[in-house]
Amino acid sequence: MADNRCPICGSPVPPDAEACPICGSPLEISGEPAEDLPDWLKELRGESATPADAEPAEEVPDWLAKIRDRAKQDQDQVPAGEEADGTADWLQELSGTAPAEEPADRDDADWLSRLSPDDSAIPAGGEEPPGGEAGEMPIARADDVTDWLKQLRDEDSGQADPPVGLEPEVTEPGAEEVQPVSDLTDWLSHLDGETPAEEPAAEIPAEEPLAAGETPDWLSQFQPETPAEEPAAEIPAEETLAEGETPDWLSQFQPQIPAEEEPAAEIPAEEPLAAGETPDWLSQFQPETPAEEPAAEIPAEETLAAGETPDWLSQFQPETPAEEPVAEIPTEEPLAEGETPDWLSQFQPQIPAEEEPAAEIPVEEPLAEGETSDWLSQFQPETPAEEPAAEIPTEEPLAAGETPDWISRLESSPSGSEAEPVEAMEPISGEEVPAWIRDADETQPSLEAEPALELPGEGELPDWLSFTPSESAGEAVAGEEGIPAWMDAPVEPTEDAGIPAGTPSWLGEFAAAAPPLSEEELDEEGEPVSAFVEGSEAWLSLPEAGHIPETTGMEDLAGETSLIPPFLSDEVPEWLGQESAEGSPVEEAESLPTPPIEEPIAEGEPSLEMASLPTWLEAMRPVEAVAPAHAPTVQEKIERVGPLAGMQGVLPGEETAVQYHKPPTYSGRLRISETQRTHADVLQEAIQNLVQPKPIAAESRLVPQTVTRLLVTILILLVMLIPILGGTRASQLPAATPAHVSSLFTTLHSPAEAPQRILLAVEYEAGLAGEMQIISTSVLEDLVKRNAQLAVLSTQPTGVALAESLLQSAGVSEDAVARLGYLPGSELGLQSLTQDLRVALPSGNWDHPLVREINSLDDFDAILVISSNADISRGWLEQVQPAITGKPILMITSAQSAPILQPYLQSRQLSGMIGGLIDGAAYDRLTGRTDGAARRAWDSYQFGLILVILLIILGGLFQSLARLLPRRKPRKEVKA
Amino acid sequence: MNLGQLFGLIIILISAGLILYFWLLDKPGRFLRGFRPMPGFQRLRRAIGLSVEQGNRLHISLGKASLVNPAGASSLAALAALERIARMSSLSDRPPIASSGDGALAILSQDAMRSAYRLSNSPELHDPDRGRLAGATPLSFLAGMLPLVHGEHVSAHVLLGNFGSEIALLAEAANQKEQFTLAASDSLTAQAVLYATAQEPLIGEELFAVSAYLLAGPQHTASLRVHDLLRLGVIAAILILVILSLAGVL
Amino acid sequence: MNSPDLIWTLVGFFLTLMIFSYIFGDNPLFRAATYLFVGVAAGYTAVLVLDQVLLPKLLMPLLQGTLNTRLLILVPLLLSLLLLGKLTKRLSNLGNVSMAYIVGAGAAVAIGGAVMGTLFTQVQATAAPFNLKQVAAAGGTLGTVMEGVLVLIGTIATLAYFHFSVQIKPGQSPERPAWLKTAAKVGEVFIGITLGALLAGVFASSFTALVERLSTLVDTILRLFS
Amino acid sequence: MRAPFATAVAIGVGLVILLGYFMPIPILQNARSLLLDWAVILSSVALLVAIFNLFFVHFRRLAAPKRRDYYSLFLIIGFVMTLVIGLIFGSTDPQYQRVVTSIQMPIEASLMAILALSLAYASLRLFQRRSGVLAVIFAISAVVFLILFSGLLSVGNSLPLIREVTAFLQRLPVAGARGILLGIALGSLTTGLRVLLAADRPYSG
Repeated sequence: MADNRCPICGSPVPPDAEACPICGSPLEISGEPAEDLPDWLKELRGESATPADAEPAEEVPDWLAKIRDRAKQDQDQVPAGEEADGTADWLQELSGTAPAEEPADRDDADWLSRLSPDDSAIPAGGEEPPGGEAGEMPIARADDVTDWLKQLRDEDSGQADPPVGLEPEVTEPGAEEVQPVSDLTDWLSHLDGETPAEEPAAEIPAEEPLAAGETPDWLSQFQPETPAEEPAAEIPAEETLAEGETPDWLSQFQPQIPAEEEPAAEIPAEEPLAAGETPDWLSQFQPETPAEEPAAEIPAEETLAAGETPDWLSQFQPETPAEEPVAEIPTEEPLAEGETPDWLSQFQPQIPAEEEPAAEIPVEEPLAEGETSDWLSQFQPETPAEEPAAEIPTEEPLAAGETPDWISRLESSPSGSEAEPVEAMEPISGEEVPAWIRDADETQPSLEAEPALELPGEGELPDWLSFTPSESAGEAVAGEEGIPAWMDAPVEPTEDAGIPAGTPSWLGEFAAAAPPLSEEELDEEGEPVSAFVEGSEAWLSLPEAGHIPETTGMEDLAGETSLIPPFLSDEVPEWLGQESAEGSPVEEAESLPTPPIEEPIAEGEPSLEMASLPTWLEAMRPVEAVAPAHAPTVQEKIERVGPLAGMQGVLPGEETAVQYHKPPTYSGRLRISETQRTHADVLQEAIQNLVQPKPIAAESRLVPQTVTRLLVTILILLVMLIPILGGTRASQLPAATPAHVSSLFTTLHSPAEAPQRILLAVEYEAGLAGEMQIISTSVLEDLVKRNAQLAVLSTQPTGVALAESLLQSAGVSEDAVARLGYLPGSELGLQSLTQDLRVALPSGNWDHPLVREINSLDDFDAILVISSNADISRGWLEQVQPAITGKPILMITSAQSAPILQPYLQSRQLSGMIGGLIDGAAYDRLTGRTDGAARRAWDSYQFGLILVILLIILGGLFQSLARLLPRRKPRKEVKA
Repeated sequence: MNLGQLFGLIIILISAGLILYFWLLDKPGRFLRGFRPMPGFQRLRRAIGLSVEQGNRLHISLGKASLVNPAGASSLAALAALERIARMSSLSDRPPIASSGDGALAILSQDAMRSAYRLSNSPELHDPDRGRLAGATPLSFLAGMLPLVHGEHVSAHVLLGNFGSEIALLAEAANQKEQFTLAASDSLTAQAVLYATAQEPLIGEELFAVSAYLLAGPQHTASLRVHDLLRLGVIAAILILVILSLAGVL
Repeated sequence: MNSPDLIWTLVGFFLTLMIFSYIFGDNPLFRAATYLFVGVAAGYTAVLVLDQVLLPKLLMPLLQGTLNTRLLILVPLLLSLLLLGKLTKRLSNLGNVSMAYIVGAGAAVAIGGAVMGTLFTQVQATAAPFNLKQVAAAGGTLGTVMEGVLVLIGTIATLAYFHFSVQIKPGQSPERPAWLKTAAKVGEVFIGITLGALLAGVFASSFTALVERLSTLVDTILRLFS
Repeated sequence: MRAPFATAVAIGVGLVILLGYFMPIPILQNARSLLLDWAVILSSVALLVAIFNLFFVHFRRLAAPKRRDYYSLFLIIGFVMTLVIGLIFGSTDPQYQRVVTSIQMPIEASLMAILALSLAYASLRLFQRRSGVLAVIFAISAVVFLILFSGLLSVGNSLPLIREVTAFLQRLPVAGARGILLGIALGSLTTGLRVLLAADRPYSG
């Protein structure tokens, strides 16, 4: 992947782009796109895995997965964009999310699993189908996913739909393509503070999961170190995580919250701020942002809340003495006890003293973005000096939104004017991915090959730790210049070098830290997922921490984590959250102490509302109200921000000091306009009935299933074997002959014009050959008796062979039957049968005297179809019957398709029928057979059916009784 | 051309036009339009998510209907759903398996999954062996699917398409293993047995709504809406015919 | 009976037992039998396709057909060759055209079948009982008409049951029009009746198969020991 | 968009066949039957391809270094033997057809027999999974029709009333079946149209 540049303009190009996003010049893809990105990470993995069975194919996913994940979710979003069903859908999802519907051990996996559908759907808000379509285009229609330019051109090719220019697409394709970035961000964010901040604005909808996906990543970095994981690998992944994860953040908190009263007090203030403050810190930007900006901003701010929580969290870690987590774990989490020693021991060898900080590094990095943005947003008024820094997070989106303008100028697609701002993000995203990685490669070729090896944790780590604020500042500058660097082709290696060099080092840290883990899990494939799952869990739990001080305090913290995450992550509006709160006994069953549930939700609410609103507004906004206007404002700022800017905050500099000074108090109240509120209400009402969880009664296990099953089986077998063994003739055959049976008989044997030349179609499968032979043998015998001439064909592969055994059992003589063979194409074959008999049956024995002068279906006197399959029978009646004039079609069919053929009996399309054993028995009786095949089978058949009737009735009674009885344990309610 | 053919052609042209309109030109009205909630899909999405999280497989069975016969429509509908589901679960460590009882269908299932992977930026993960012909005859098709229940880490079965009554064996086996089953078939017999055995049976034409309910794309939503309009049309036609017959006009 | 018959009978006998072992859950015997079955079925189908479809429809015309037929047959021949590309991962894209052909044809067949095969016939059949003249001519009674009414209601209600679209209006939960809702309720009843009847049919069929199997087993045993 | 040529082929073939259905123009009719004939050939080839693919899959499974599936051996043996013998003797050879009557038939019939047992057990637990009008009607109807199929009523069938009732009951499912069939036909129509409108291109790989 080292050289993923446009040959023409030399600008970086998304790994799997087919044309240069900048100059639009086509490139041929070099190597497998996806391969490129991961392969250096692959090394890391390979490092963490025992080289022995590192299966790239399997490991790559584990981090690439996130990228794919996003891609997938985008595609989800797109259709989700389709009007209400989209909405309904994600809400349905939410409804799934809100209540705790999973058994305790499952629940995290459960809500996680919901994540993907959810965020896929969240954008659904109210985008029009065209929006959806346009969004779909790059994915579903265009040749290349990331190549949005080509996609624009494609629109002429008819695939595209006119309204591409419409507002919805504006968000859509943008969202689509930004994804890769966001995924990169997942772990990149450890280096680059902005990225998460800019994502949200960029792709409003998808940012939520992104945040989810992101933080976990670094949290999960800790996980692998705890050997406790490996055994868990076999157990359903998330279970391990549920426990394995909690101690992690707990250990980060418990210690320092008592320790640092101040920050603790501070944090909560910050959290709601993100949500609550939005309007007025937005208002600070009003001058430079266009009218509709708020819509775009709110989510942006929102994610700050989300994305940044971990950051300020990470704040503590430096402050907490290195030992604390370790010290805490045993007391906190039983499960952790086992691991703590190993956990430590994992480190001791490699990083004598630094292991704690080492662990933090990824954590500290993201801090920057959350920090600056946040406290700035608070202090804007007092400290104008910070202004520039303040803009960083908020401008980013604009930057993103804006860049397209110049790109689009190059491309200048007709309808695209509004579309560009966001669509253009793809190129950005596209570039970003390869761009900085390439930088890494250039600056340190070693990286691409074997980062973890080249820069072993020990070697790298110290520098990292030794960062002084000044250094980190320097890095930040580098980062800021970094942006233009990768935006316009040439890249300053030295500057960006810091990042990639850094990343692998700490990644390698953990990689190195966890040899056993990967070995076992990777080949079991359990690991990748687990890292993912536990990560998100971790992240979700983190924001909770934010509320701690505001709510009761330490002890709540534990419980909240187990409860809130889904809601936060899924942005369940408060009214939903309430429900879920009640509906979540299972989650309470989680190992942790359970707190008052409403608290957290109340907390969660503002931010939640926030996020659901913008999508709404998106839908409601007039089309022209899209963002090109605010592009310029960003243009000048863009220089300042870059992947590195986040480094600024990495180490607690004076800013952090400032920030921790006074805990301002913010109202958690959401400031939204009346229209917004009404929209929310509409939405709420609209989906109310979609959010009802559908409990499924746990199947009562009074007796183990297998036993019941066996009993039933043996009972049936006994009942049916007795008559067979005893040869009894206890029950009497049906007294009366059904009309359709007698009409079949008369049609075949009416003395007047008994059909002589009969086309016999043997259409049954071997499975029902038993039944069909039993009920059709008698009929054939009768035909043989009066020397009818048979021409046999079958559209069933096995039919030809089965016909033989049937003819044998009926004693049909060789010269009385002509074999026309196999008719391919089932119903189609039947059609061709009506057109040209001989062409349709090329392999038929047409020289046989019986069929020599037969050229069309009309030359037969009657058609007798022996079929077990209703579709084939219908084929004969719908395709063939109309084509033959006045010749009867008769059917011998299995009981299971008899009911379906009733209508054709009524409409006289079918002249007569024997349906199932009962009719067969009737025919036997009609033809005076006292001991035909049907008669022999009759007893056990009847006994068996009677037994089934009893079973159904008993089962019904038993169940209705069970329902009437009050359910003893609520846990019996298993929810899917 | 006789009257029937004329009517047929008109119906087809109208439906085609409607689909195109809803697909490409329709703007959302003042009211949100949606589809009635079907809990089955909610649970399906969750089952997919779970299988991804747990690294379990998803088994999608496309039925046994040959494409070139009237029942083939069910196979086409199943294919559309397959691509969508494969996309939704493409990042699972154990990607989904598609089984079919017809040759062309098996090949198409491979294609559908390939495009699903392509769309999720991971073409290298596509393994054509995951789109299999389970068996060449109806019952061998079933026999070929049964091992999926008892091995291969399958956690959910999505049975879409044309089946025979034998499919109940699979659904019942999945129940024993407490694996999720969502089943929809165009065959009445299969619907009957699946209603008795599958966890989430879809009835009748709900099979053709699956792709739209899984948000496979605006064209699917569009065609489902047209489907609804046509249904109203058919009801109207029946009533008119009845009235005309009663009036003795026909 | 002669020895080949005996052998085949025994084969059938043991295969039956192996399948019946599924009563006790999945087990090696059952698996072996099913795998064998899948293989045999596939092999037989392959032979049948080669022997009765491709040979007469593809090869014979090519070898012995007139120039015209030979030229015509080249198209499916080419498409078939492309289709073979699907056997390899690299060439599989070649086959896309052939698959497109099949899909296109299938779609057309489905449409044609649906419109001409089902829509028209079923709609007409529903209205038929109300054509009093014909009913009378066919010896129908008032009962026939009453039944027609019932079927009419059932058909319409069943159709209504499936209606998917709903409108979501502010202040209301998404709902279908009232008449559709009531119709859907009625439709549920008719659907229940139909599916129940079909289930009963399946029971009848499969129990007949069970009886046949059991009696075959018994017969074989008796034959062996007598 | 992907596979433009394939899409063109699909639409073209589809339209010709469709028009052949509805337009009594001889050329169209002939073209239609020709195209359909080719379609049958092609789907047969596709079946062959899929069958060989199936064979290779199991061959690989058998050869797989880890988690090798020994049952695949049975499949391979069954397949190869049936294929070879069939190619030698031809599909119509009576001895060869013993393969079907003596191997496939017993197995398939046994599977159906097992189905009977599974269904019986499932019906015992029917109400554990289902509730509501549909489920109740379903169960009742199943019982009623089982009674019909079991011939219990036919004892009194000599009474005209019972005969009437029985006949009526047997025609009752028609209503629901017709509704479902109509709905499925509509679904097939829209699904087919999606393909002909290139809105759905399963072949695009």
